[in-house]
Amino acid sequence: MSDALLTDAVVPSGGPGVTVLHARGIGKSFFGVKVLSGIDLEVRRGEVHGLVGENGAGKSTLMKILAGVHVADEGSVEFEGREVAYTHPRQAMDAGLVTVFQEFNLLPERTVAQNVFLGREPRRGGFVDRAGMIGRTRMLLDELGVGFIDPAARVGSLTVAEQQIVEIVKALSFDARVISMDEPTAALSDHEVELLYAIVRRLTARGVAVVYVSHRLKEIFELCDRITILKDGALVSTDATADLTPDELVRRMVGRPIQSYFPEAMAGTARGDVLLQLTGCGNEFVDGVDLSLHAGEIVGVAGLQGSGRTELVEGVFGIQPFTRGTVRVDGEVVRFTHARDAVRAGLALVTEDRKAQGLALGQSVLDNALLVVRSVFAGRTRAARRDIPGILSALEVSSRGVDQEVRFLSGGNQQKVVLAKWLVTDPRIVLFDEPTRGIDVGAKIAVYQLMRQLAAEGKAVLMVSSELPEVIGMSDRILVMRDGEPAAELAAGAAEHEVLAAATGTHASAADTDLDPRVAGTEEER
Amino acid sequence: MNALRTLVSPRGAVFLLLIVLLVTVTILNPTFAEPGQFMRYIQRVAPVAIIAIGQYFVIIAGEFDLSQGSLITAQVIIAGNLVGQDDSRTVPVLLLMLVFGALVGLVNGLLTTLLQVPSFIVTLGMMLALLGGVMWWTGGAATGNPADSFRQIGRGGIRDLPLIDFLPWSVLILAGWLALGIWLTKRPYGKVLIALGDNARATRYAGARSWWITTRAFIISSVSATVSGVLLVGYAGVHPSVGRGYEFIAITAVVLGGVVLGGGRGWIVAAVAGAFVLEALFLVLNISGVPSSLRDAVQGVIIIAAVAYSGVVFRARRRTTPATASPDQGKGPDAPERTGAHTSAPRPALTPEGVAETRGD
Amino acid sequence: MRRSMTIATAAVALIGVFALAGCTTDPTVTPPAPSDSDPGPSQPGEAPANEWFDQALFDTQDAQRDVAPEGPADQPYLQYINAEMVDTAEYASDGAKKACFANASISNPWRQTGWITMNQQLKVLQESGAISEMETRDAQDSDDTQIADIDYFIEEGGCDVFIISPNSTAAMTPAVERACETGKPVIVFDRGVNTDCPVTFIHPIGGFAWGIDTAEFLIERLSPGDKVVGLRILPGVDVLEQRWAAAEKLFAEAGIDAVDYFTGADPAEIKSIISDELAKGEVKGIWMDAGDGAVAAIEAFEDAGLDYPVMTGEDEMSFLRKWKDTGLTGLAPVYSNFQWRTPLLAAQKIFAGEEIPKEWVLPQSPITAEELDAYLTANEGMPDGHYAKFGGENLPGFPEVWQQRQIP
Amino acid sequence: MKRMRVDSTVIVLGILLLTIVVGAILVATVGRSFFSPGNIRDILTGMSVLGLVAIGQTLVVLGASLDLSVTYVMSLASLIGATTMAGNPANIPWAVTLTLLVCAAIGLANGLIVTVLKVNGFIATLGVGLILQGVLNTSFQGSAGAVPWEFQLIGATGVGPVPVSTIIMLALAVVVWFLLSRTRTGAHLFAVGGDPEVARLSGVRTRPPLIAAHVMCSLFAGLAGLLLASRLGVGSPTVGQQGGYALLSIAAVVLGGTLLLGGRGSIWGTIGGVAIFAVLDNVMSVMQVNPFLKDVVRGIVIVAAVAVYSRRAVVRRRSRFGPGGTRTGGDDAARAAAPAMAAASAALDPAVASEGGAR
Repeated sequence: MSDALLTDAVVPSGGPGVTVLHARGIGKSFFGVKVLSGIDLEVRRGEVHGLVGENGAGKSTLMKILAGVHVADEGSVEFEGREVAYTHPRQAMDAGLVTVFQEFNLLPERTVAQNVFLGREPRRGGFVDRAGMIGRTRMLLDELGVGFIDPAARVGSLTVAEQQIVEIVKALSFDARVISMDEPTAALSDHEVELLYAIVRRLTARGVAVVYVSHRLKEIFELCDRITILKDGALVSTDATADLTPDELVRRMVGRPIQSYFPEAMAGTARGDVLLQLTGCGNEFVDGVDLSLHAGEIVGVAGLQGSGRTELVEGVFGIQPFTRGTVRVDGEVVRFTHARDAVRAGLALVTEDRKAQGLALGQSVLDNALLVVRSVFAGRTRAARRDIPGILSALEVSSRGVDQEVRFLSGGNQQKVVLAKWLVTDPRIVLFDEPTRGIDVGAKIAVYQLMRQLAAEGKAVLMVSSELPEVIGMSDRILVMRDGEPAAELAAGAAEHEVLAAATGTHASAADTDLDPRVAGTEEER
Repeated sequence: MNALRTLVSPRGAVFLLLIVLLVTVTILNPTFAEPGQFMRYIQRVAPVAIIAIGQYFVIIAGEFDLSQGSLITAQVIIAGNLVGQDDSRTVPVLLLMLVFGALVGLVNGLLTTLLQVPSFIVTLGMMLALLGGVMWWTGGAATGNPADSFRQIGRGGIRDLPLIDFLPWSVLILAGWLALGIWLTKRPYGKVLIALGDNARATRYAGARSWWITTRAFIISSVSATVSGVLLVGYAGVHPSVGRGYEFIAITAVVLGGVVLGGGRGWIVAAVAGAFVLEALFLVLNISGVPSSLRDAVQGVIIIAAVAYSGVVFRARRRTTPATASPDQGKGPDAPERTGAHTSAPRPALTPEGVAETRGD
Repeated sequence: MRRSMTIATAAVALIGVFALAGCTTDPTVTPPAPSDSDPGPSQPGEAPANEWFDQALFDTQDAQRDVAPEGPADQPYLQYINAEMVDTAEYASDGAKKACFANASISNPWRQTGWITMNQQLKVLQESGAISEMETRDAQDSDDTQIADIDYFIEEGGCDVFIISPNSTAAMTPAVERACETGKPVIVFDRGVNTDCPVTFIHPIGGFAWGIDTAEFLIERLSPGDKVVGLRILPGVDVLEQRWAAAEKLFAEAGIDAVDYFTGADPAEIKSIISDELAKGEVKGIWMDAGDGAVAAIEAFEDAGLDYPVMTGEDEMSFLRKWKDTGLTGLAPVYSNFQWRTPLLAAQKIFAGEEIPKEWVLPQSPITAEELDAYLTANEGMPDGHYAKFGGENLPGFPEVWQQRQIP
Repeated sequence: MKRMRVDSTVIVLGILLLTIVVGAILVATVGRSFFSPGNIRDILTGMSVLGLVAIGQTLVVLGASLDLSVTYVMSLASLIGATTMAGNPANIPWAVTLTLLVCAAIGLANGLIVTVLKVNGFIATLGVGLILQGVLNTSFQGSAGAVPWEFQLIGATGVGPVPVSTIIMLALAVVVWFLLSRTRTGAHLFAVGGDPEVARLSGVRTRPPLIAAHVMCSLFAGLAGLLLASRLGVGSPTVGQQGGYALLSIAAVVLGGTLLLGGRGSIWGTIGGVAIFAVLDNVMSVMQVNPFLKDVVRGIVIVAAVAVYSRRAVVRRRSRFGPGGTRTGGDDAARAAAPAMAAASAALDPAVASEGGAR
């Protein structure tokens, strides 16, 4: 690994536009399920190559293969002309192919410099050259134009954007020729996104290739030179950004007409009275939330990553209680300060991160399914235990018996167990946070059917989702959040770009279909 | 076949070890097999087994309770001082001791959950403060052994029964306490407690009041220590060194029982078996004439070997099992085959080594 | 392949632990092969030649047992045996003096009783103007702390006299020598040190005498081949080790089958040990190097439904009372608790310039069955942890202070 | 831009100062001066043995493990040292080397059992401790060996009020602090203790740092044992147990701000924790507090001190609208970053700035 600093002089061999990374016919399957098949990806020097696709399209698996976290079952990868097959992330990094994952690989308790050089601390006279390390890190930071970050600061004290920059600097310290970024702007505010653009442009100007994975179409069009589209683990197309319009991109991403994918509202679903009423609710994460949720209704909550959607449902549920505004259930004012109060009032929350917030992996399917009842309605455990098998088979959970540990189930089945856990309490208001993230299509359909059934039974459903087709396909009404505040409320069947426009703050008239990112000014920030 | 396979699995290893040790003791000293003698052995294990039950609840919640030993010493001296020779005061003092035990557990629990001080440190502080406090209050020695009626609990029993000529009360109390413990692990509280040890956040999001659940585990642990103290007053009498170091014995017993430090995994019956193993080991070493100075060394080796065995085997088994995950990976939206949750028809093909994972409720 | 490699490294680690531990044993993990377990004449204890056995000291203490102590009969704490007096004229000076006491600990009932008595003695001397005050530092059973305590007294204490109850003999020697160098009188009591620089060393006759009294008592009432179980609280303390060394020798000579166990003074452990021994075979006699847990040993016999053994305990009230209730043939050896009064009185004598013994050997006579009742009535109402020969009957606060056990 | 970060080491030193102030006042009421040479010496002597053990324990706790065998390692070290020296000053170098070699081997055994056999540190070192206890009881009857006068000097003398042993302890603390911050193994120990997965992904081998930590821990316990031998003049099979150094050293380490879960901690925090205990004991001894009450006070102080900063350990999500909110410009880090970021992006790429329209 050359220690030479990243200066303009160092332009890797071959002029701009030469292929630096070429993956051919990549295939991968987990537990016998084909997750990727026949993927070709060709990345050129100095290019920003967009990689888009719905949730579960296989984007992150492809990136993990390039990063050396997983090994491809089929196909080959050529990096700078040599065929490579990395089995450990460090091999890829040393070779110059570095990935910045969504959840950062950083140690909060250590300084920026210590994180950047973790595992390969530079030495002088046998000891870690601390001054040299800090100096090198400062130089890299200055290279990127982010000199305001202090290399000796504790990473835990930095903002999310700054932490991301540290990951990028770490990549640069490997003298990376290809840097792939997974959802880099997820939790960034506007000016932080601006800075990321500038950094990416500076990288490409130096000949570094950037693989850019994002849901935010606006960014894809503003930054990327070429865009590869994946769908259901297969390659759809690779085109220059100029030859592609947002609508065409969305159509290719989603592929099939939206309606057929999402079940229709069941017969007899009537919109009843208001079950949940939020007026002016807010806390340190969200502000000014007004929402009324009617029985038999599915309200979708859309918005970019980090726009406060999770904080909204956690506010309703009492995990991050609201400090302002009033919450009414069945018309009566309530104050939830603990999840227990919400569950008692008939609410349920299917959380975003199944493994961290939803399941006790070491316990059996039955114990997980009964967790809420045992925690809040201990008396009804015996009755619930009788209902569980019925609920599980209704959701078609397939496991080696009720006693099998949840750790051994597939993602889809685990999510079904979480659903069962809440259904057995017969909730009246069900909140979903990214209910179908990372689960197989079969399980997705089961979730959608369940939502329709709940609505049919006169229950109220609030669904947070980053998948625009899902939000549009399932919601009777769509609340769009931006930067912690409600940005707009759209009727059912709204077009994707309308939702996108509200989510990103770029106001596009309904008629104007092609959203030209370069022209559209941004609404004056309040 | 299935039972043998469980025996070999880490959860069952402790029973295998117990059987081996008991057989050895019987070989070394045939009289051990007499019912009366075996009852005495259980009587001796009862105090350690009962605090192991208490420690089990704390450890599956992912915590430690180092204050059990000092609490036993304190309760023993309290009993000696407050009961004295007056039989009528036996019951009131017993109640007072149980209340005091519950109070100590409550303080341990609240300091751990609300002040968020690691339980290792909270119970270490409690260990020092409790012992110091009682010794200061009583000047180091109790006025004397309490009245016989009090000591009967730990010493006496039902004599000349047909088969087993002597059934000590402490065996009944242990059986009762274990039954209570098993019942509790099946109750919602027990299930939520072990879920809390496995994933504290998921349990909080499910609406459980985590601080109250963990605090109750500490109360169970301290009350168990109190019951154990009552038995020790009967069995051994009142002395400031009664109970010294029992918390480490309890933790060792629970870990020998396959319970994982850090919480979320472990079976109460195996934890109690761990206590029986330690006492059986003490017996074997005593009877086989191993020089007393060497006993600790052998005990150390066996503890490490037993825990290492379950650690290595458990890890190896966990790596292979995901590959044989359930067969529901339906490709397209075709209806995945219906395996009723109840009729978990075993799939020989898919679970080659099929170590039965049934939880021995 | 990986797993077998893990197992191999683990094996190496375990062997490494044993090899380095240099222990002579090969602790077979599987239970030891069942050697014949009938209680044949197993060899006494572990190391054949007991390091602690000192023939010369054994003989002197054996002789001292029969010497009539000089000094006032009703004040055993002032009596001495075969004393070689030393002149303390150089220290003579009047006025109340400040005493500094470095105590090993008060962590067992014997020391707690003595500590209460010492404080009552202090009150008497304060009223009589001999001692102004006594500053005490408690080492809580730690040699290192006691050395720091003594050094603190030397620098900060402003002491006129040092009173030291050493935590252990060899470790305290350097510190005591530093105290002597201050020129102030140094009084050592209870456990000795390997230096004769202190003005006086106050102690009862000693461990060997205890061993002889108890062993002879048992040997007279048992026959060769009878089994005696020796219960010892902890290894390494010279006072206790000498008791067992003497007894072990006499038992061997008399053909008594004696085996010893370390109990950590935990009654539960004692009861388990005795129950195991009773399960193995008949136990005729119980020998103890300290009275802690004596009652538990007796109760083991009761629980097993066997008749009581011949037993030697200590003059702790719990043993005396149990001995009285059960009527077993027993003896209560005594390690004169009243010695806790002597150091302060010796200090008074030193400042008065009176002669005091260089090695102040206090009388040490066991309580026999005949004297049992007398001592029981004298110590009526005392807690179980109290010691009969505490010698504080004529001190102020008797008996309440000892009954309530108010530890200053 | 750097906010004044009040990390736990600063708080520990704050608590220490508080203890000293309160101690000085209490000691004055008894008519003694807290800062007299004899008193300072007593405090510093009290720090040296526990300090050495606590330094070693800090390394192990940093790696999210524990060492309960230190008490027995200390006793064994004092015996091996004293018996090998056998009163002859010429033997000192060899005695010290042999002792430290044996201790390092014990540490290696601890490390291998924890990392290879995957046995939890608590149980592994508890077991090894029992093994050592067996060795001690078998091989040694009572105190043994003799420490020549030259070696006793280390324990007995001092430079003014500061004992030589404390100087050695503090010097070794500097060495360990240096090793911890300036060697790769040190950096990797923090990483393995903090998040083994992140460490592994960055190519760090997760076993060696923890094994090294266990070896160092036993080495330092050995040094403490030798220091005790020097002070006692003889080796003793119970010197470690007398001080209860295993649990006390863990308490001192946690009191010093090191997280029991690993990943964060500092040698100087631990030295602060050890100092707090030493001052506490000294004040209580000077005031002749009943020894049983001493334990009560120690227990309460341990829990209270750790409670002071344990609540801050939890990493919070970035707030937007509250006092520290990014949107309300409250979050000083974000606020401080905003202009710099805007300026940086403008400076970097003039084309973008103009195009992006008024911000």
